Amino acid sequence: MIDLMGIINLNEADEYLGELSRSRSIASIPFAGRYRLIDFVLSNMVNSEISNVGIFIQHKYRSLVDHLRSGKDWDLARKRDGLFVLPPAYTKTPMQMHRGDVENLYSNLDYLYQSRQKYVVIAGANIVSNLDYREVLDFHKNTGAEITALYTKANCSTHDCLRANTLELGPEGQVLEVREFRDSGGYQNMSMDMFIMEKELLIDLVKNCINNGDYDFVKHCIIKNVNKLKVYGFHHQGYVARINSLQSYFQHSMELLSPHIWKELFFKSGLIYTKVKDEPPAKYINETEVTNSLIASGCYVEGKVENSILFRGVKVHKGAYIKNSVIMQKGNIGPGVILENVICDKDVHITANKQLKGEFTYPLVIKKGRVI
Amino acid sequence: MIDLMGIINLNEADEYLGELSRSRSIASIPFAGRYRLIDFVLSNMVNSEISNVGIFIQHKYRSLVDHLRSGKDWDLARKRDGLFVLPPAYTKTPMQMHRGDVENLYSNLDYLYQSRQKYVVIAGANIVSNLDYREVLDFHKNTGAEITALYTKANCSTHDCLRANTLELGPEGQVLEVREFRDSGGYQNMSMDMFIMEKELLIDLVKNCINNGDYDFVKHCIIKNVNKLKVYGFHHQGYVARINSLQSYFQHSMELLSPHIWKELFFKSGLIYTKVKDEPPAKYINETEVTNSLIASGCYVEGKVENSILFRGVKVHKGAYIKNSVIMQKGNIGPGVILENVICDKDVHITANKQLKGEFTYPLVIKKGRVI
Amino acid sequence: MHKKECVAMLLAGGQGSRLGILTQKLAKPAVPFGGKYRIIDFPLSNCNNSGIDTVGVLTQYKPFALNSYIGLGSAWDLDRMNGGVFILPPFVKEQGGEWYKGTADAICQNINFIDQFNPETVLILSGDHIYKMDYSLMLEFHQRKKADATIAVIEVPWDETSRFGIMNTDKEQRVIEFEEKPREAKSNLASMGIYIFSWSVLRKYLLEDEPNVDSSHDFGHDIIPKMLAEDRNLMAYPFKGYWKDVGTIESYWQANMDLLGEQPELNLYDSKWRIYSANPPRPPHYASATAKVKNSVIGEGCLILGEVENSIVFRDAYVGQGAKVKNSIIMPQVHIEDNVVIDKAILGRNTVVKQGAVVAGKNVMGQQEIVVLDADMIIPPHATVEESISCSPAEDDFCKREES
Amino acid sequence: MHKKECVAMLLAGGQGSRLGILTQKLAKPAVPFGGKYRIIDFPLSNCNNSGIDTVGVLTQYKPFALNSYIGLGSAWDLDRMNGGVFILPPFVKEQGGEWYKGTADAICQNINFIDQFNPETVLILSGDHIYKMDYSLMLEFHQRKKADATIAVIEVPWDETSRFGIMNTDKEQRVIEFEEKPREAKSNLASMGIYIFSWSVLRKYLLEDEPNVDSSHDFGHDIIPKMLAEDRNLMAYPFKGYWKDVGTIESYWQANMDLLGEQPELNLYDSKWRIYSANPPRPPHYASATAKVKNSVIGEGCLILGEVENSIVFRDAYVGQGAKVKNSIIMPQVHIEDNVVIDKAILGRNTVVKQGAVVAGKNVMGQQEIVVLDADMIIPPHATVEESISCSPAEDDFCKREES
Repeated sequence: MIDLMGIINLNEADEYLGELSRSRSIASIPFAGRYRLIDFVLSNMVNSEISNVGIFIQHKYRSLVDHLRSGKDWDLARKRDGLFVLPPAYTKTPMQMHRGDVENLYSNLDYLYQSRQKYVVIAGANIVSNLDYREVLDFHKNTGAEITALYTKANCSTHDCLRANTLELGPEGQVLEVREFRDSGGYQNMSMDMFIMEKELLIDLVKNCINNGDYDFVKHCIIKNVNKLKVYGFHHQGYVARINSLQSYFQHSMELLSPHIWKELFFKSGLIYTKVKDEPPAKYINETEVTNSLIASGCYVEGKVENSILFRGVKVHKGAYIKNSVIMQKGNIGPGVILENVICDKDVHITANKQLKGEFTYPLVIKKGRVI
Repeated sequence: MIDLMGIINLNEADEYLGELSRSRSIASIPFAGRYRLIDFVLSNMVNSEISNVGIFIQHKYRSLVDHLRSGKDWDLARKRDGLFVLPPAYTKTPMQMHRGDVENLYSNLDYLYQSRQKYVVIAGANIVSNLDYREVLDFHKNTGAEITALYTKANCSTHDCLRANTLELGPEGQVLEVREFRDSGGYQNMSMDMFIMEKELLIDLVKNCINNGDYDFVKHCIIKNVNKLKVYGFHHQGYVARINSLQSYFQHSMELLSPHIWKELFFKSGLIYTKVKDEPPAKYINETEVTNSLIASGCYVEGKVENSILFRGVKVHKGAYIKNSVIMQKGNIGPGVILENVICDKDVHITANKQLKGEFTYPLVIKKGRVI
Repeated sequence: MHKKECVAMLLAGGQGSRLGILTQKLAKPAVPFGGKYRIIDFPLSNCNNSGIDTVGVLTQYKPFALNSYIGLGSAWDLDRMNGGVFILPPFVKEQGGEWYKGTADAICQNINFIDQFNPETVLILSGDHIYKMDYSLMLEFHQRKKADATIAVIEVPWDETSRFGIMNTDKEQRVIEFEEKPREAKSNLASMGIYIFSWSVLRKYLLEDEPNVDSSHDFGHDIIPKMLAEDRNLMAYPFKGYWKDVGTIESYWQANMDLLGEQPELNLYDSKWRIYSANPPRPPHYASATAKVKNSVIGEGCLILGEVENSIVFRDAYVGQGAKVKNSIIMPQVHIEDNVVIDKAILGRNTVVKQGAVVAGKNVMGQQEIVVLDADMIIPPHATVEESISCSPAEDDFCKREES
Repeated sequence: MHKKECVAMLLAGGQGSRLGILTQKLAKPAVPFGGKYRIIDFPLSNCNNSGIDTVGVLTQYKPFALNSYIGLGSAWDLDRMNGGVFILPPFVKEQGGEWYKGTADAICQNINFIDQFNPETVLILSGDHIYKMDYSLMLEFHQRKKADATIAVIEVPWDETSRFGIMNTDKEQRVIEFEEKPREAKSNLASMGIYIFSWSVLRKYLLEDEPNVDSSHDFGHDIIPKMLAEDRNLMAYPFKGYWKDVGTIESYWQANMDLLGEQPELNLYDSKWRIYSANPPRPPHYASATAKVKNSVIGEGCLILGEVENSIVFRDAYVGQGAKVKNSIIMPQVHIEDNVVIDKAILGRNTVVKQGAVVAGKNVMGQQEIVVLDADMIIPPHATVEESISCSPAEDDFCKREES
């Protein structure tokens, strides 16, 4: 009975994820062998006892709606509270320009008014972590902050900080300044773009934004007000992956092959829920060789798999060799195929003896449903 | 364990239903105090033990998807079979012209291939009736027909036959000709645009249609082939309402005020399911006067209601007088208001002492959410 | 399984024998109420609305209708992955099984069930009362007061104190004395039979009480007095609002009638605190051109051709032309033919009153008595019924034959 | 409630005592199988896949894990509005309750349950076998043959006929004789313990059998012979395909091993006939750079650092570096530390094998015996275990303490 509701605000720019986000939003990109990116933030909310979650969707939401359905797989198919999918304001007039995510929040203020909870956590879907918002809410109450901004110490020499915001903090943890990351490397306080505040404040911020003709929630509703409000930073100490490009998608996928990160991400504060399939357990035969890999249920592996991730229902035929690759759901990798640094989207079929190779820093992506 | 699947093909022209279909498809127009039009055909299918239903949607489907959700309220939220919402083929390229419903069937042939059932019933959502498809399937098997077309004896002096097809039948019930209704009055064999056939035949018809560059399912896949195939007519003897215009919507709503039709439509072959709300029973006070009206649960009636239909959660204040009208969900009719021949869409609020009057043949429609 | 803050245990095994005919075939919590509901809808809806998602329902007397009514719990939003609603009948071990010996014994027999959720607190509820209550506020009170047990209390009129368990409290709302039905009460705070216990404390008391052959294994008689005697921190949580025991025919009838009028104390139309119930698929009810309905509650699927006044009518009832129904409770599927008169009666499910019959209680000492008719009866045309009838073998003239 | 064509009744109360340690704390149908499943998943999935949506599950022995496993039935698509899965433990009446006296008694005690669906036929299933079967074909056969009862039969090797109930049939597949474990069989058609009865006929036989004090109230011993004696129309429905009794440790182990290899007879990867089961949310398993996994089935959430060969590993197991697991069944949450050797063993849920320990059966007459370790054990470092161990009080050195 926590007095906190969740908002998942799907406003991430998806142009850097290439083929993976062509027909789906970032939120529904498959990740980690059986999940979609949104599963992480949504499960964190559910595991924090949040029972009222609104998902503000902007576009390309068919695969997301398919994935979430009634919310049953996250125990959010409820009569009171539950999961609310809140579509963009412009559905009725498709030709009108969409100016920013604040418009969508504004056009759904009714949902906020009708919710019973006093506090709200607002987050995107491109941050992968396992955290407990109850701790953040306690922190928020104890500091007396008006807004609590979650951040992580990120190694900004990698791709993670690109287009992110960084926080400058005072000695007590108050946020002095938020600025867009400038290419300066090293460890920095990277904003996770997750905020806790009272619902009333969120409503005020959104209304003011709209009145001022501003439309970007983080930039205009939060950053612009950092000096007017009491804003504190909450340091999330655990693993954080920010998926903001094809390179970061691939790099963070490969990080999951560390048992330390695997354990933290999937078990630490609670389990990660996703849409249930009824796949049998994975099967190995005598010729199978699998090393340093994640193998999901329903996989049937006859060949060799190394430093790779196989999603549910992948079949790897005899003599195939998969290295440093990600094979999404129902992939069918034919006999004698050799793949290296490849990402196969869902339902890809690579026929016998084909060889495909990308670079570790530039993985080759095979489109959903392709037969090669 | 019936070997029959259902297809609900939402291709009805909605331009004649005016305001009621502006932001929703015909399938999700509220009807009969608590239902949407699609509830009738969907419940008939479920009551006929059909467990696999595909809904082919063309456009404006947000309210329909909200209504159906997982299919749970029709017992169709299943892992094996269940309810499938199949979107139009053109979602990805919104600018491309949509040429007809056959395109949608064609782009979802996979769904048909994967279904286990041998027979298929295909129907629209604008026919309101209570019927048992098991009887039609038995008839289909007994006659050895390749296609069975359901029809009703309709009084074509009313609006019902407008833009409908009529059947000319041979002595054994075989269909000799199907033609578009010509304005000639009297009782005729009106097609209900519901057909039973083997799934294989449906697939062939759709493929041939596409190959010939034809795109209207009934006109091109069925009518064009009447002479090539063994087509029989099944006479459905019960009540049939065809909702093809605002006038017919209003007229058929008023017909429900006959207990005879009320009993047949809601109880005959099975109950009609709809999205569940948790409304309390209807409440009357001392001043209430209700005659010849349907009053749904959650209504709170203080005023006078005559020859009218009140949907769930309508409040009628003291001194209000509602005559020959349809008030949809959550309507709030203020004190002293007088309404006659009016259709209030959902969430309409008529403030104190307003008077609104349409003609019985030309009801006044108040837009969803309006405050007057 | 997640650790739970609070698990609710709903005692639904009571026979409710003072409800006579109404509970001959039904457990009391399954008795219909208010034109749509059953009594158990109130505590179950309160649980869901209070954010309590794990409820054990202890059944034993006539459990069948109750079990199939509760089903998956989805009516009350209690079909959950973690938690949900669990039916807990007495358990048959290899050596046999028997009914729960008392309210405390019922909980004690289900210690394993509760332990699996490892809860901080256990909320004990009964299926005997009509009320809306936010248990989460009581839980907060329990935690704030660091209580071992918290008992919900309500102020009752001083002249009725002798019918209740009365809590005498100090000014911090600590319970200092508990008197069962006192002749001369020192307070008018009556126990509502709603308890929150810290589970570790209750668990210990239950295990101590279990082997005690002198104990009646009852919370009010045994557990609470023992905790008081041992100076445990017992708090009284004051509840304000509508709360009605429906333990007798009279109080059941009155609680139904309380729903009528323009501003009933118990508001069922508040969308923030819905009372959930099963929703069988029925069309809106139809009131014909000859119908006259005043000050009544009418369920779905009814056909009303006659007059209905000051009455509660459940779903699928039929009231024929010229019939007059007054001050009555009409259960689902009752069929009242033309020109029947029903006055101050409770008609059981599926009963048929043939045309021209009169069902109305006699006046006894200036007060009209309530006539109760059992389910599945047939009252012949033009009969006059002045007294309650049940379908006992002796009176089976009026009962529908069982289908064989 | 809609009328149902067929209601299934699943006899899940069996103690399965020949499964020894595996069924000390679990009813047999709840025993894990095949790296993900429990035995009862097979008949329940067959029901759903055959279009049978109403299943009563009769429990009595150690029902708790089974009850909470079945829950709402949603794992098998059996959370339905009309029908669904119903747990039916023995019922406690006011005068007490006792266990079902036999398979037929179990059904007889639930006549009211079946009657409410008013079915044409009742399908009797047990929770003892691993198989995929389309009951709708058997039902069609039953209807086509206008049978009073239909018994599913399978051809067994002639030299094993003495272990089965053998059906002797005429050429129309009519049963003319039934012999329980015959010395010299006249046929090799063994009863699979799967019956379809026309409900009106079975109902009559059950009510006749119930008061008979000489009856063991068993389908095979009492009901079928009586129906044969009275010349009822009994048909044998021939089934072809994989069907394995898992009634002993050896057959249980073998049925698991049957899943290995490239073309196992029982195909769990057929998406047209899924075996449904609970799906706890676990990530894909991880095989490290040092892992070697051959000819095995590995569940979700496992961390494999060592070698696994010819084995079935359930979810959340850990196999440490240098450990070798061969020819074994590793239940959920088993923790195998570095350099452990496991050979031809069945390790119970949550058991820990400390580093360097060896668990492997002795060779007896040229055949290695199967070692079974109970759930929740701790095998100390470098220990050698050659015989099965259960957590009885006498052997609690190796058992985890119960948390109090």
